[in-house]
Amino acid sequence: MHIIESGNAAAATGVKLARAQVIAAYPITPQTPLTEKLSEFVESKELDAEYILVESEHSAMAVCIAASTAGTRAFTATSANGLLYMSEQLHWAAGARLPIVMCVPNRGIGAPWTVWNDQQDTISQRDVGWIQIYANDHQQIIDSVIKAFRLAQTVSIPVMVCYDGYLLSHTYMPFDQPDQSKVDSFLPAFVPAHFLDPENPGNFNAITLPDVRPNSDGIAPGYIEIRSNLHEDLRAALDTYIDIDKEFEKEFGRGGNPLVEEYECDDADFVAVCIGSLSYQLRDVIDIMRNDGVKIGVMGVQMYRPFPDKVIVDALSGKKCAIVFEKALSYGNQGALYGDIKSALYNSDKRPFVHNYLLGLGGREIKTQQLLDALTESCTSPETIGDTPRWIGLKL
Amino acid sequence: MENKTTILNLTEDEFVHSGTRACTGCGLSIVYRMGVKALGKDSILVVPPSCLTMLQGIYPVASAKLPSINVTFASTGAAATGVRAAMKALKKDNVNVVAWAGDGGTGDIGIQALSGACERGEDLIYICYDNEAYMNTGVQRSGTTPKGVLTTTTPIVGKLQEKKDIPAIIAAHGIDYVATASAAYPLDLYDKVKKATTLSGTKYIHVHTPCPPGWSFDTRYTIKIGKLAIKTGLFDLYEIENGAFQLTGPSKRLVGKERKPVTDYFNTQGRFKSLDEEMVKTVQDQVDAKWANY
Amino acid sequence: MRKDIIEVRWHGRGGQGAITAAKIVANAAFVSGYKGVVMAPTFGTERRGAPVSTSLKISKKKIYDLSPITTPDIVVVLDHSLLEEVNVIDGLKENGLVILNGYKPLSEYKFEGMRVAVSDVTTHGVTAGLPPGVVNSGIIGAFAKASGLVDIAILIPIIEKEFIGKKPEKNARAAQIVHDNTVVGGI
Amino acid sequence: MKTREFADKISRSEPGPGDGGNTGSWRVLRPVINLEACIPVKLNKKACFNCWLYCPDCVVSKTIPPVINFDYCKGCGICAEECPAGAISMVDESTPIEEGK
Repeated sequence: MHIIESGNAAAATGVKLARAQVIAAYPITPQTPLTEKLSEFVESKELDAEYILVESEHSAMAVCIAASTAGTRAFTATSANGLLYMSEQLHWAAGARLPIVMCVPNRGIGAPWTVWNDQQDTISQRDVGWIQIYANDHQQIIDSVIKAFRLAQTVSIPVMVCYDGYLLSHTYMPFDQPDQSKVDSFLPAFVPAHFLDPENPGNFNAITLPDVRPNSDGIAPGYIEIRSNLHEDLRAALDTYIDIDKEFEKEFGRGGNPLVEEYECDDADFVAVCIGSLSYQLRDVIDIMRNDGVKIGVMGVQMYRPFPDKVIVDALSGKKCAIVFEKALSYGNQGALYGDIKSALYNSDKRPFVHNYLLGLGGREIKTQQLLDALTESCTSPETIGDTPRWIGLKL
Repeated sequence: MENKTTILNLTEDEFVHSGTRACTGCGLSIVYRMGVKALGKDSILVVPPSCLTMLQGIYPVASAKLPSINVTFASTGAAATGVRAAMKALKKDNVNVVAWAGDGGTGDIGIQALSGACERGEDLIYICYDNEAYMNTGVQRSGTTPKGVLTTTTPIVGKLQEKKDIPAIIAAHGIDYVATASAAYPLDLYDKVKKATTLSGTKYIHVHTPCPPGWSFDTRYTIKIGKLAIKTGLFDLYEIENGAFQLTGPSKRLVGKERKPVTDYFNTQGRFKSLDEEMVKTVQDQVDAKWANY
Repeated sequence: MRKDIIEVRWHGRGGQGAITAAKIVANAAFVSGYKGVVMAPTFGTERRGAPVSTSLKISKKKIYDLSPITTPDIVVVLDHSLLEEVNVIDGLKENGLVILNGYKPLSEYKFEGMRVAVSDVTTHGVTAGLPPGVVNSGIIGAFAKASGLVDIAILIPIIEKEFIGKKPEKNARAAQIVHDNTVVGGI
Repeated sequence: MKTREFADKISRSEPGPGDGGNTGSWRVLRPVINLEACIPVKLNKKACFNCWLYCPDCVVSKTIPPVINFDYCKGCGICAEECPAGAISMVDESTPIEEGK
């Protein structure tokens, strides 16, 4: 059934349909309406979950880590500084291989304070060992949350479902709510191989030595093996997610582009690339430019970690220029996505020029005309790359 | 306390294997051994970084026969909350959820998460073993290091500030059970932990825990020195049940009697050697004033 | 930039329910066949009593641009007093429509080159049995009448559903009364 | 993911003795019980057992006579210090162990 609700409500509804068992959250703009909605679901008994209103984001993730280790499906949500406050815990959750799902309505980071959208929060947490999925509209938010729980427990790696703060979290648009019974068959109950169990005691996350150590079954891995496993399994999660998405599409009729979403890219000479709702806003610009005879398309990167490098290289090899728009950067270097894309393209013998634009930080409005101007410039002189990254919309 | 446990009827069941990495003469080892005896099999431990992390063993060997989760330093109270939430969600009502942290993990970096858990009234037992400094990292001062104590970060004149009164801070949350105990009185500790397993809500037990290397004394004196802390009236054993304070056991028996001078305690440990007469007198006066109110 | 999108900007005060009104219209538009509907409140911290605005974009096709409205086709003003505080017609397209909660006759409101619709939503709300000051359900009636985008018959059940537990019938009645008493003129 | 496979991907320890190795090698001094002075031995009934109670490393048995597990005894001397009968003495580790004592 279609409803018109906010992006945060879409996320909360996804969590409800996924039957999260333990939820912990601490309020932060623009995440708050999501946690409020979950409170409503729990108090009205629409969702049978333990809901812990913790005293910090660090504790929110602690609750999830412990609850997940104890064998329950755990969820939390945060934004911006809240995400950074739990950064230590993010590494922990990934290293402990816990299938926690977290929603992050993206927001800029202080100082100075901003409550508005950019993506510096999650992009800065790209190296914590979590899977990062970005949704571009409300339908993708609710679907991604459900798929995220399935993916997380399939590969035993936590998943962040990210979506632009305000632009998606607080806007209202129609989306379809999947049937509970269908979700139940798509997402089986979480039954971990090991959990905190008095009948089968074990000590989780104990100190691990630099080297391997003998145990009763042979040899127990050292830290480096455990971490290498995490990395390998993250890489394998790309294919796992494709399979999960296929299954989701079969059941619910939506999906098919889980890693990157391409628009008008097939015959394009130029491809704009970005993460999040901006990739949708760019579609209108692409239409205008196509009307003027420019062969251009746009690619939205939906899974950012693990990085879908093969898909991206396939999509961009042979193009004249890829133009990467970003609402976050690796300070002192360049846009994070830009760096990743260039690195992925290094081995391609048909690699395009790659440009980088930074824009929209702290919620600065992104005007269609600005995107049009930037793309026009890049398409006119794709070989000019010396001055990237370029900033859009700086006024002083 | 009713039905006090004695050495003779104390269970022989051990939940800790021999051969741990704990230091020779470790006070925590005694506290841990007694605590888990009292908790019994159906318990889940939540442990932040501390000497206990080492004591519980390096992967893949666990020294205790209880399920345990190691968590980040600041998150103990919240992680225990998460275990309890999971137990509720899974309808496993008979499990003791037990957070077990050092004094720094409790009163310094961990106080926010612990305070949150107390305020929410989470059904868990929180045991703080107080060895009065960061011992696992090599004896740095903590909030609970007493005034005047030499540590590696207060190496010459000693700590300038008073010991933070963690049990009082926790009691101020209005939780139903706060108790202090000592490694030197394992049966008293056992009974308090046992009692905590029978109560609902948040239970907090603060255990004074001598540390031979950190306090600079010979390993054989762990119990002696622990007892001296009580007998001098420096560290008091008490319970606060539903807001009602009462001294217990050895501390209760001290009321109205002459206590040993604090110097008897100070003289046993290298960590007090920078104390001058004036400081000792100040401490003695503080202890006397405190006891005048008991 | 897309020509197929109807842009509606709602002006109200924090706490007045402009978002709810826009959401109800969004629902009605969706039910009426507009598959592209995006409603976006002012991004930031809403404070009670302060002027706020909400964007509503309506199209037959999916809408991709989530940026705030700068050149609306329609502006809806929930509070007459905002006229002195906010330039409500800022960016309003030529021949645009201003829908106004006002107690004065239509001829008193002059917006050069714009169409104007006026109804005394505050008074009609009281007539419908609502406490004074509840105007967000009523103004929807004026919107239906003046814009012609959504039918009042489609709106009524959606209003009743949105206001469950908050006087649904009276809110629906207010919308109907306002609808029947909206005067459209201007230009 | 299979159970075994998953187990290799996380740090989860299973209970067992001697994580710290045979910690008996840490000893500088060795506790020796003088059975003639040991209270439960003298009384030939369950009594005292302070050595068992206070041992940090669970290496003393609650038996008559108490038996010390020298594989793991770290030689702290707490048992000697807390024995009310003074029946335990700490001797240099290099002293040969007398059979039957």
